Amino acid sequence: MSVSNTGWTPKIVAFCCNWCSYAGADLAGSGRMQYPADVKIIRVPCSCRVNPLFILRAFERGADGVIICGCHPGDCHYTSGNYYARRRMTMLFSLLDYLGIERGRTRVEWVSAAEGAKFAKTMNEFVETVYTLGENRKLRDIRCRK
Amino acid sequence: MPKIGVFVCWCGSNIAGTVDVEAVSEAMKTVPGVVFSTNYQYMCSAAGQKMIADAIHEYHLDGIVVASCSPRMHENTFRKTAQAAGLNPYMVEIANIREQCSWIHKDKEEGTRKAIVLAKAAVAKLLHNQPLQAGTSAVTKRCLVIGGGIAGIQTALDVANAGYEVDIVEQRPTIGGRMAQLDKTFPTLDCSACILTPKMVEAAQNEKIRIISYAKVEKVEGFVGNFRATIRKKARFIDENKCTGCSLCMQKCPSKKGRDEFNMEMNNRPAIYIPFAQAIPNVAVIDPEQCIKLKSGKCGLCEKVCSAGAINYQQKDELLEREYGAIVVATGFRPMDPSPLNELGYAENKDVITSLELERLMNAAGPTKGTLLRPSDLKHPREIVFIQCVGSRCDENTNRGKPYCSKICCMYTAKHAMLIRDKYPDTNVHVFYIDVRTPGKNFDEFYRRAVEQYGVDYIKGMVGKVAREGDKLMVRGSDLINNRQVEIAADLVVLATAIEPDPSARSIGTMLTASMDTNDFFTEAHAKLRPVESPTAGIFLSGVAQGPKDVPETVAQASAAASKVIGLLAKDHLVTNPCVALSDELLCNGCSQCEKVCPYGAITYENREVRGPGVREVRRVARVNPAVCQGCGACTVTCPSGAMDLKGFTNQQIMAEVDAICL
Amino acid sequence: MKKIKARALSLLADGTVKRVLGWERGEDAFDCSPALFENEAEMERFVYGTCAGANLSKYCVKMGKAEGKTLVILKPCDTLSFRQLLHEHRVERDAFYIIGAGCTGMMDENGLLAKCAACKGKEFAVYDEIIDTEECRLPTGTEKRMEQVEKLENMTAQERFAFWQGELSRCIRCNACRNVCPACTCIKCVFDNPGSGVQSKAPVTDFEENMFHIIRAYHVAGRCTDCGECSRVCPQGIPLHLINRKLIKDMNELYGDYQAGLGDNERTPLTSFTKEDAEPGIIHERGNG
Amino acid sequence: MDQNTRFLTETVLRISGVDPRKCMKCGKCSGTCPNYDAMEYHPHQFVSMVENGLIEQLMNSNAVYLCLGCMACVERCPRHVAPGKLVGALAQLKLRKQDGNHKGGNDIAAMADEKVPQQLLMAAMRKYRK
Repeated sequence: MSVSNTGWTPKIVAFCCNWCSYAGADLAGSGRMQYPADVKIIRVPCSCRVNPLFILRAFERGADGVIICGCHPGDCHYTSGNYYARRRMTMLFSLLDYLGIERGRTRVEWVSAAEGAKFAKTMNEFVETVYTLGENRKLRDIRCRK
Repeated sequence: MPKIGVFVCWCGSNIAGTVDVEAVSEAMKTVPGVVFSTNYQYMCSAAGQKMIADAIHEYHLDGIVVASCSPRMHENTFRKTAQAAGLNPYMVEIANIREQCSWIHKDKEEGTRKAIVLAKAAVAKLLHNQPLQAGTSAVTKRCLVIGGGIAGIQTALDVANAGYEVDIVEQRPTIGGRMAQLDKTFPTLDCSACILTPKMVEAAQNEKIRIISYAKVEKVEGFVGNFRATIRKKARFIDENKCTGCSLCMQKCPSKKGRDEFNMEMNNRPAIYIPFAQAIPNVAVIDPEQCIKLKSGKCGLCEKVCSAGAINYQQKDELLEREYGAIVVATGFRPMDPSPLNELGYAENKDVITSLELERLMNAAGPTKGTLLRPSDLKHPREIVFIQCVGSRCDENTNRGKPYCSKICCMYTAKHAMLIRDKYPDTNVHVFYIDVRTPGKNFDEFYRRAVEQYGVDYIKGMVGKVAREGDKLMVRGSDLINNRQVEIAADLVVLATAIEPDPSARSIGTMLTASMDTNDFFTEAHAKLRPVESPTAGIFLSGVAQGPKDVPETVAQASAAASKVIGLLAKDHLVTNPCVALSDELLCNGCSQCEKVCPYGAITYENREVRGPGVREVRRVARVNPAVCQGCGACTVTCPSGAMDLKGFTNQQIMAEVDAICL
Repeated sequence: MKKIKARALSLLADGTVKRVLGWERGEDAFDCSPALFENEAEMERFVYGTCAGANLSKYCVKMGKAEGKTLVILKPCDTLSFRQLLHEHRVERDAFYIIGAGCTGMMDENGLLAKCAACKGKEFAVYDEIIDTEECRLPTGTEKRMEQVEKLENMTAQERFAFWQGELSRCIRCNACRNVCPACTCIKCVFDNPGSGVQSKAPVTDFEENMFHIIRAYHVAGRCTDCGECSRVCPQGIPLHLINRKLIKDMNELYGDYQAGLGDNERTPLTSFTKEDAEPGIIHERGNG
Repeated sequence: MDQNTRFLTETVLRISGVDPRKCMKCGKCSGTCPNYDAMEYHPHQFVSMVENGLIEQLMNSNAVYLCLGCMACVERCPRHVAPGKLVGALAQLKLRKQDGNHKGGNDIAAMADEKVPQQLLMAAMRKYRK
């Protein structure tokens, strides 16, 4: 776990599709590959189930980073779900960036059921990035902090 | 508020080692809604399950959270437990505190903290769960087998013998596959054709089996029990029902420059041909690239000599639409092309050949009628060098081949060496090897026989260079045991090339949404416990499509796949996943956005009278067909009004999880 | 434009239409509000001129349920909204008689409207007849449509954040933007639905109005025709259209040019895909902030 | 493995970037080597001996200098081990160890006159300053 001097640790929500990335996360577990406990996984059937509302809600409630993991493009269990997710997330992230919110807090990564090592690596990297960015303030109070 | 029970599993020391299970179950007692919380050594054991059932009865639980291993492991187990105890199986949530907690964290305090958060998230979700009822869907009692090699044939025979219809779709003009090209089979050395062709005939004669050769599967829609496939049957320019396989046309055909694919292109064949004498169907096919009539309109000799009147130059590709309950992938393999390994000189030297080419050279029906003659000058080779592991076992950072062991090469090389020494005792045979891998019944005995009885010279080392000098091939390699470099003036060099999945596999995998590994082999649902099923329901794996294997293993796997297919087709109905999309007609705008993203065409629109508080009007609203919906949730995000939701993963459930994790 | 009024009167008179959806004169020359006229007497108040900035498409969703045909007067950019509603099955073509009204750019007391300064063109996407003059076919826009978006993109993240903080902090959640938006036609908005998890009538936390505008922009993404009504009606003068335009710009750049309300394809960039689409990481690679 | 050997081994592995554990002992390198017979130790032995701490033995052998640097073993190694790099690294290490040969930048400059070709100067720098 990354702990700053102030004792702050990032809260990270990872949405993982049931068929590839969740299984990839399980594989990382069976391989005893370490990644920070800051990451908590929410299982969804497909990356296309991730509503931007969920992501905003997470930030609103104090998440410092949100990552969406799905099957590799072309490998979606539902054929095309991740293609839609790819466009949706690109647009959402772009919009957040446009509003001045740090890019590093959001990420999409394709992790197959066989990529336990990639899952662990991705999570380590992401936590590192979010850790450098520090606590999420912008997404919680865009108005008053002047 | 619903009454919830929490059950924390130790999984021996797997969880309890890094998570204070007692602390977790204590902490859960303070969570609103939780009326009972405990921990136990193995929740999945009979005693553990009884503990759950007892608690459900005693505390009148409305739902349970099991904090244990991944839901991919035991979600079903605990759902059944709950159901047996009178609870709706969908009132069960799993907190994954093993794979996603205890196994990845070393610090016990940290692991415990995380486990509590995960368990709380599961409770938060469960508070929004609704009991769900699974529906059913009918099963089409027919099986599609893609690939007509020994794997496909065996699966088809077994399924057909159980009384179900089977279609074999084979891309080549005949079934038989790679095994038909082999000369002898290890370790018994019986002739491959002698054991394969009776099976081919059996398949052709089985009235439940339909062989669709020279065809490919173009499109597959639907889901387990209800697949619909579009099959393109390529034009053979022959009426299959009329052709008698007399092969007169082959003799008369003036265009004889087609490369004989069956003989690994080592000789020519006519433009109209039957791949080999025992082909099934025993029907000719015209190669449109070679046929003079099809290319220039002149000739037409075959039409004149065909007494059956089977030739039809106007024949077009034909599209078949068929419905299936199960699909078996038996797409097989091909040898890797060793040309890029230029130190071995495969591209430049005719006398450097692959093992499959040697099979044809040794086969009585091959280009040399079974006499071993080297391709360049048709002389008897006196010195033969075999090189093993060509393109196998390579590091992925090199561009030298496959990372895996191709598994069959050690044995077939021993077979080749033995057969040559047996038939031509005056020929010296050397085998360069890294390791000799012979796990299998009577396999090592076989290899030892090649060495001890037939005097095959096994050299522990690899070949660095093959260079032509006059009519010899100078093979330089290392002899690690004797710590020297050796040079052999060989007449023939045989490369035991790696095998790779048939190039059609990738597109078939994509079409079936069946997952594949980085080498394009199909992935099994579980490496140990479900080795013949794809993770995609209704898709089964047979033969080398799943990974390198020899004939006996292929047949075993083919029969195993067949038994899984039979198990599926024997059911009249399948229980469908109740976690499907549902549209709230009071919120639905009827805007048709969700329909656009549904991969299954499960959403339709209808004008319906909508009744609600203060509402009574006819509106265009979306309707989800629960038998077709697979529950991906694409529609739920597209819907701007939030009318579309996904049962089992509702907006509220997921948001409750988000809140529990973030707070 | 007397011709339009005359034509409307005659269509009312011969029974082709039962009512007219247009604009009425208010207190001063700039006050020109959407209004419904059902007879000749009511038509006295009808007006069409350079202050008829309001897009009448949204009213069609409700009017489409009334008995008999409704005459609706649509400016070129308004027809895009109407056609988008057709794509979404929110209006039925047969329920409307559409007069395409020529437009030379609309203004209010502050001069040319922001949406007209970046005029999208003078083509009508759907109509039964067009009444215009030569002058109406000349382009009015002087500003490039994406100019301001680009300016924002070129700022640093901190500057952008400060800019939007300044703008969005003025939001009073009056819902005018939502209520006027011809793409926001949900029977029940997620913000009014207790089950949606984001219900909020007024922002309680600072984040909420931010979230309101992000979600609103996201919900209309691909369906927004960039009609500019959101900014026009905002009592606080927040340039909300710049949020939607950013999405339009991104979709055009990443997924090919697309204009909501044009063509017959009912798929928007977010309900379609190609296998070669850019990865979301592209957001990290683009832009200077 | 004593401390010195461990230090030498680690240095050689760091310089060469070779991971000897990736070797599957196939002998492709030695089968490929054009100067095999001249060398006391052969390419595959370099890999194995470094792994087993027999590094001093290698450094005391002429084999290090007899490698032609043809890179055939590097190119053809199926496991991405690249024994040639190991031989090169050993040669470099040998040069570094010869403390008596060490000369500072100024020493080399002092030895040079204007007729010394640039290339020779570079080579001297490379050789003596390590």
